[in-house]
Amino acid sequence: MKKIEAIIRTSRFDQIHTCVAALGVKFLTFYEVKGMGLEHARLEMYRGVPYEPAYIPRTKIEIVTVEELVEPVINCILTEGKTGQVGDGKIFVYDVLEAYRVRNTDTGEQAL
Amino acid sequence: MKKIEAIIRTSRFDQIHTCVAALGVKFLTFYEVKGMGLEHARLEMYRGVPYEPAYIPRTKIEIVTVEELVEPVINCILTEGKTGQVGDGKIFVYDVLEAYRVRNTDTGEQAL
Amino acid sequence: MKKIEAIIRTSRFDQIHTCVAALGVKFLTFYEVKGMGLEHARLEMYRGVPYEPAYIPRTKIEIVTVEELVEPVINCILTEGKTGQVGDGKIFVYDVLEAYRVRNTDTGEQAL
Amino acid sequence: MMIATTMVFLMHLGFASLEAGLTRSKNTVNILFKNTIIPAIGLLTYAFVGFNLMYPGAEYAGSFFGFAGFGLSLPEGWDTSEYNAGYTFFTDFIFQAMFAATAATIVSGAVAERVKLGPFIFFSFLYVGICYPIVGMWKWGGGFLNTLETPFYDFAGSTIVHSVGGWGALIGAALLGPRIGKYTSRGMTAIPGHNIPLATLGVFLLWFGWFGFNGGSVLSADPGLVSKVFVTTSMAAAAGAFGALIVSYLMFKTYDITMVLNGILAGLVGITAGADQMGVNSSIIIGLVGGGLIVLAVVFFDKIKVDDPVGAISVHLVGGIWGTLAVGIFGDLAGVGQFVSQLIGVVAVGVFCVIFAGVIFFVMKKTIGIRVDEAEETEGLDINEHSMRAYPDFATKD
Amino acid sequence: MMIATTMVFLMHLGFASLEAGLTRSKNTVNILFKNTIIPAIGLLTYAFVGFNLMYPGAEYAGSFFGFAGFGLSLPEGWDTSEYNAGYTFFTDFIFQAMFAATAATIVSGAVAERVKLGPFIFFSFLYVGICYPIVGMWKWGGGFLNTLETPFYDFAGSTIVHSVGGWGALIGAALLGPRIGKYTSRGMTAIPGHNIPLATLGVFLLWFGWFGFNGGSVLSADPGLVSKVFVTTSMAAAAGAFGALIVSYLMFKTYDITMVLNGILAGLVGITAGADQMGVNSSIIIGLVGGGLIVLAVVFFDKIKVDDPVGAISVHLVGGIWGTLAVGIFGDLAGVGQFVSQLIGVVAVGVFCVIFAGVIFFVMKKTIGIRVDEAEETEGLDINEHSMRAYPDFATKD
Amino acid sequence: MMIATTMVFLMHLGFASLEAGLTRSKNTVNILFKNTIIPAIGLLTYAFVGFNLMYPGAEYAGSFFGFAGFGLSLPEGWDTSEYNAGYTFFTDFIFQAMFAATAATIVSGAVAERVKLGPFIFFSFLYVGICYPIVGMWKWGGGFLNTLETPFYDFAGSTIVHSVGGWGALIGAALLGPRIGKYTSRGMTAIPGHNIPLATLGVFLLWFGWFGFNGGSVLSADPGLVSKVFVTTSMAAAAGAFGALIVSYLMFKTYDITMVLNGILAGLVGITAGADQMGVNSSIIIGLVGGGLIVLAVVFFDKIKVDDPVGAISVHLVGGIWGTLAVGIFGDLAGVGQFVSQLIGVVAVGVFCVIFAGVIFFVMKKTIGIRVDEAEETEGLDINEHSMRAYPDFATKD
Ligand SMILES: Nc1ncnc2c1ncn2[C@@H]1O[C@H](COP(=O)(O)OP(=O)(O)O)[C@@H](O)[C@H]1O
Ligand SMILES: Nc1ncnc2c1ncn2[C@@H]1O[C@H](COP(=O)(O)OP(=O)(O)O)[C@@H](O)[C@H]1O
Ligand SMILES: Nc1ncnc2c1ncn2[C@@H]1O[C@H](COP(=O)(O)OP(=O)(O)O)[C@@H](O)[C@H]1O
Repeated sequence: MKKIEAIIRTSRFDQIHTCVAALGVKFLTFYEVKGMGLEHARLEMYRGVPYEPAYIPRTKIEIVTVEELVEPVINCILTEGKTGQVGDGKIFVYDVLEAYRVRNTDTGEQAL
Repeated sequence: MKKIEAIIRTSRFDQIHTCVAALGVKFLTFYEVKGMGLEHARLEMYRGVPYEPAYIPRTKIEIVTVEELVEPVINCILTEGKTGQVGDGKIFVYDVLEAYRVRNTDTGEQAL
Repeated sequence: MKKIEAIIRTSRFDQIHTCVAALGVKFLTFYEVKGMGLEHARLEMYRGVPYEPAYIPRTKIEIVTVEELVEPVINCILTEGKTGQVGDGKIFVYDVLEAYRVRNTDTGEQAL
Repeated sequence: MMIATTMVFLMHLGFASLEAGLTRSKNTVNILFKNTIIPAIGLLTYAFVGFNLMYPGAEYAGSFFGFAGFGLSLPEGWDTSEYNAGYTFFTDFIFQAMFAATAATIVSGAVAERVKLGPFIFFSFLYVGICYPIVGMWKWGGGFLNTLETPFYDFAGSTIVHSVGGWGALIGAALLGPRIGKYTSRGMTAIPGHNIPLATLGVFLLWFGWFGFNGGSVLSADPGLVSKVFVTTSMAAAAGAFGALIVSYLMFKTYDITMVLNGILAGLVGITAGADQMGVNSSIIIGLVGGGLIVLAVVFFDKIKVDDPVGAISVHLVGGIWGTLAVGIFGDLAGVGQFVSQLIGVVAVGVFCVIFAGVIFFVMKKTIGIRVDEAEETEGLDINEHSMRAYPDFATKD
Repeated sequence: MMIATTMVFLMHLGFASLEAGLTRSKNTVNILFKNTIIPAIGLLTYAFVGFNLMYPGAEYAGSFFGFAGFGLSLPEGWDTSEYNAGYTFFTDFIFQAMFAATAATIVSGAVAERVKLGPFIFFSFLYVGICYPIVGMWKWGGGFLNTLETPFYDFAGSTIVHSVGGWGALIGAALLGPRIGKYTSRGMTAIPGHNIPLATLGVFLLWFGWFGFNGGSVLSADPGLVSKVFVTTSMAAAAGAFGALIVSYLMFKTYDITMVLNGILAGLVGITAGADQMGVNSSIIIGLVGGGLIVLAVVFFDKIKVDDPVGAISVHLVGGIWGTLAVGIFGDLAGVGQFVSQLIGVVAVGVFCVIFAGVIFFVMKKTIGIRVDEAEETEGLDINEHSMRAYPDFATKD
Repeated sequence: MMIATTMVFLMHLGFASLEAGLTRSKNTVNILFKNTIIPAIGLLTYAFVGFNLMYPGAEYAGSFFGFAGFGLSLPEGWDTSEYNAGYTFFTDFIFQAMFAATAATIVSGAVAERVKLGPFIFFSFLYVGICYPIVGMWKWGGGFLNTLETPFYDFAGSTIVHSVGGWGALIGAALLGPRIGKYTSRGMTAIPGHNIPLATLGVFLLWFGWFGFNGGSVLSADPGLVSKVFVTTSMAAAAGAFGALIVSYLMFKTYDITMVLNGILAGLVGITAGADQMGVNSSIIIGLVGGGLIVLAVVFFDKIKVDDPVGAISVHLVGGIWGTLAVGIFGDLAGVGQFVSQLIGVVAVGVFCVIFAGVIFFVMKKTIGIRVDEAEETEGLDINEHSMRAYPDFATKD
């Protein structure tokens, strides 16, 4: 079991979700995070003073999945998340020791 | 040291918190996340058009703890977080390499 | 590659960011989390009833970086994040198996 | 006086804003819904039965009850000032009708965040359509309070409007019980209102409307009296703000804006009974005392575990009683006889309203139920009763 | 009537609040901007051309078009009530000028969240400065609708103000197309408004303003008539709330506050044409039907995929037509001849406005474009057209 | 004029909304608190000392200072229109009293987000209770500005109300220093206001109130003059919106609604001095120039690092001076002599207010301190001075 964590453009979420769902990934968790990186936030302007918001809002997706699906999921994100512009985001993969489903105490790959 | 990450029903947070606190877990971090899974969000209705919110709001709890407490903590979540309905959530366990307490630079299990 | 996760005082974010940027860390992700720990939230008061907010708002920083930078980054956080008061936060270190840059499919340390 | 009518109309927006602002965002649509539909109920029932219950005509003078039939029938000369010195029949009707809903709007605040919508609307129909006009008739319709030896005096309704609402609020809040989590075994928790600017807006609009409420109640365009009433009204409101500020600062050591807002309302409610009888100084005293009293009342009702999210009982009931009695203590009518009459009025109205509201709420409680179930209350009434959220774009805390 | 003017002025705030409340927070600054600048446009163009287009003078009586020259020229006796029984030239002008912008404000709601700012402002100039006064002249300026055998009757503008706006809204919304994501292959999605308290505030302010709108349109201070108009206006609004509540509850099984709010407006728009001709009962019927109709209209326009975020077309066009025709069905003027005249008015205004708005929007669509590009729409107009956010401190959901 | 009073009252809500909207959500309760308590202070101090300082009576004509004693004493015939043609003593008093607090409300905006509550309230007492009425007496109380050879002219208070507030704002903001993070070594940052709809609401309410402010200042019910004032007021406001829009678009290449809102206010402040003296065209010019000027002023004050979160100095001081001088340039009084008198008035008031405000703020700064400490400012004044949050349910960005 691996955990795939991807920091993506919020605007690409729907496409990525559709792609991983097609692979049979039924579950995922996501939330808003703030990023600092190469991309610069677009300038906003208030009463004549331009300013750069301190960060870029991004979405982080977390998917825990079985080994076989790791590569296809990553490919989904790489393909569907890509615009080619600075700011497309990153993917990180971690090891997961154990998983449980709260509803019925399934464990391991059963629980995913 | 292990990190226990649980995605739970927001409504079960208090019960789970009480249970792990009784085990001597003094620290935990939590935040709102959005889930997609088997459970469906309840329909909302606006001006005659029913619609399903795009995700279900959930709470994610993170607890880093010593080996001995991993199982009791997981049991807390499994017991107190369970309603038996689709949507009860998942628990994942990860390895932690090192921990530091910022206040006094304690490290390792000392820091938890 | 390691992932450094730090739960810090929101008010120390700027100092820590400046410090790690000086080390050459170009990317980081952060978001608001809620903490429960030794520190107590300051009392608020509403219509004569004092109450303690249920949690303390904190910032969580995530930095994935190469081995060599792990220690300097941690030192930044320990130094700049410290006030000496209960509530300064924690740092946890995890292993990262793989990293990808979405924009150009770089992998490994290249992608950081 | 027609302009006064439109100003009184805005008070409903004031109530809606204040009550929505002082409660949680998960119940906001529910509160706005109630406060939008209640004025509509008020206008329609008042046309259908209320007006003729309240002003049944001279033959019922001195009595407790009279009814001149359903619907409105136009008297002779309705469209000229012959109807009454200075205003027409329709002016009279619409000015009164704008008031009518107030009795239910006040209750709405006290029962907020847990009352079932259907039963509450049913209650509003009865309270606004029947209870309020009967009480109003006692004084304004020439009923028994008006024919006491020293007639009971209530210029614009400290008792007849505000206490009526306040009693309903007290009974409703008491029979419903407190919101989940308000009084726990570990003590009392605060449940802060979600939008203080909205609450502030509400109080300013109420103050604005009060100029119409009190000014229009002169029931003539006598500029001397109207302007005096404006001054007494403003002074009492300003003093109410200070009264509440001082007492709340002494008690809580913090500058609590919600108390200042309640204090302003308490000053306004307090001056309402005698706005035309008071001088500048008495108005200030009435406001100061009213504002201070309200803070104590809020604390008191919390202590006896009557959970009133917006302070409606304190403001309208306590403030209304204070204002009514004050007519016997200060101003041109002051005197023991007057004080006793005032007391009679307060008690009579109290007994009637407590019984009226009590019976309705109690019967509903035992039959259809008046409180939403626990899950609904925890999740919020908006999503459960209205399938809708007040602020769907904003992220909320837990 | 001067006070009525100030109340009508507040309607612009009402529109701004309602439209901002019923749309998403990412487009709020844009909507507020439009609704702030439109009244300014209205006042200036009305002074420059509108007033003299609308009231060209007696020599154009019975015609379709007349123009008395640019700018305002003061008639004899402008500053005394000699100008006209009961009010001065400037009173007349400013009261009318406050109305003028309404035609564009209504359109603003229907085209919200996707229209380009520049073209919309250009449209507003033409529609408010030229289209509205020409139509107004047909009736109020003594034009052909006023000289029909049975003169067309439109007391305060169900057709001349509201339908004019409504037709523009229909054409604008249709030519723009729906917002991204509203009608997808998988069916219709809801795009909920972001701030229901703000929308509620807007409707209360509109109702308040309507007292000025209808009351002031009596164009005299006759208290009998003004007070009657206040009553009919209030009753129709209250009944509109119930009409919409009942129909929407039957159809959707939920208490939809946005429908109740729209229903109130529908009642108000509906009574506008005949506010001085109706009795209490007819007003209630007009309101009830209007309120119910609006719910059906909202569903209907959704079905034909005309995306109107705030329900402006349903309220102002459907409500306006209903109100205009109702003058031929209820009240003192009811009769076949009147009904036919009303129909003529509705159709004539409709044809003219559809052509006028259609040509402008169509030409702009083919040249400069009227719709923002997809990325801009998705990200929000605020950040793209105004480099600003309405609520920069609040975290928003995705 | 009594209705005008109630409209002026709503201006305080306008100020509260505007100032709260243009600042950060962590300081909202604090701003609302100030703007709620200030009108209360205004009403009470004006009754106690202000009115008799401002209108000490004929024996002080031509002088700098006069005082008719504490409290209000009723003159003969106070309750009839014998007191003065067209209005009663109490009407006069309450209309004036509603103004009084404005001087402090303006300051409140400029010192927002960093001033200590206690010292600011103390300042308000003195400024509203003493400084404002003394200046007012110079002109309206028959003082020396009124007895100049060509009397200084200030119809409704461009100088006497708005500049007084503006000077206080300038001194307060300058002595406090800028908010943390506004002007850093890396340049200037914007600190966006948290609620643009609230700010918009505020400006519409101010405009609404201005009809009362300027209309009521006719001090008679002459409909010709009042209606003219309504027209000039509206035209100046509309033109102010365009003036600001044009200049800000040219300078910043974006449609900045906050500038348009400020421009409207600038137009209103500008026309205030000569609302009864101007024609339609001059009003438009005054508004246009005022609106444009304000944008330059905002940029200028930012450049000299006087941090004014809401633009109060630009609007009220710069706009007030412009409007006062404009009386010497346009309209019925235009002429060199008048211009010089206007200049004298501007300078005299400026010198007095700068000294008055300067001394109070300076002494407080050196003793009790006028600024909250750094941690408090960063965390927000709401939680520190009021232990409360304005929007406890909403998640906020960092
Ligand atoms: N090493 C890292 N650790 C944590 N977050 C990172 C890291 N690298 C990138 N991110 C996150 O990914 C986002 C995308 O970075 P971006 O500047 O777009 O990079 P690129 O254009 O190279 O893909 C950043 O805003 C940040 O939130
Ligand atoms: N493999 C996974 N990776 C990431 N998040 C998951 C995963 N499985 C479940 N979740 C999270 O847990 C939540 C609970 O899932 P749910 O549909 O309730 O499952 P079940 O009913 O089987 O317990 C989901 O909404 C999602 O946020
Ligand atoms: N073992 C842990 N697992 C998860 N979160 C933790 C853990 N320890 C601390 N935290 C987080 O760090 C925050 C800081 O804790 P705090 O009470 O300030 O500790 P200290 O004063 O010892 O540094 C907590 O609020 C919590 O969010």
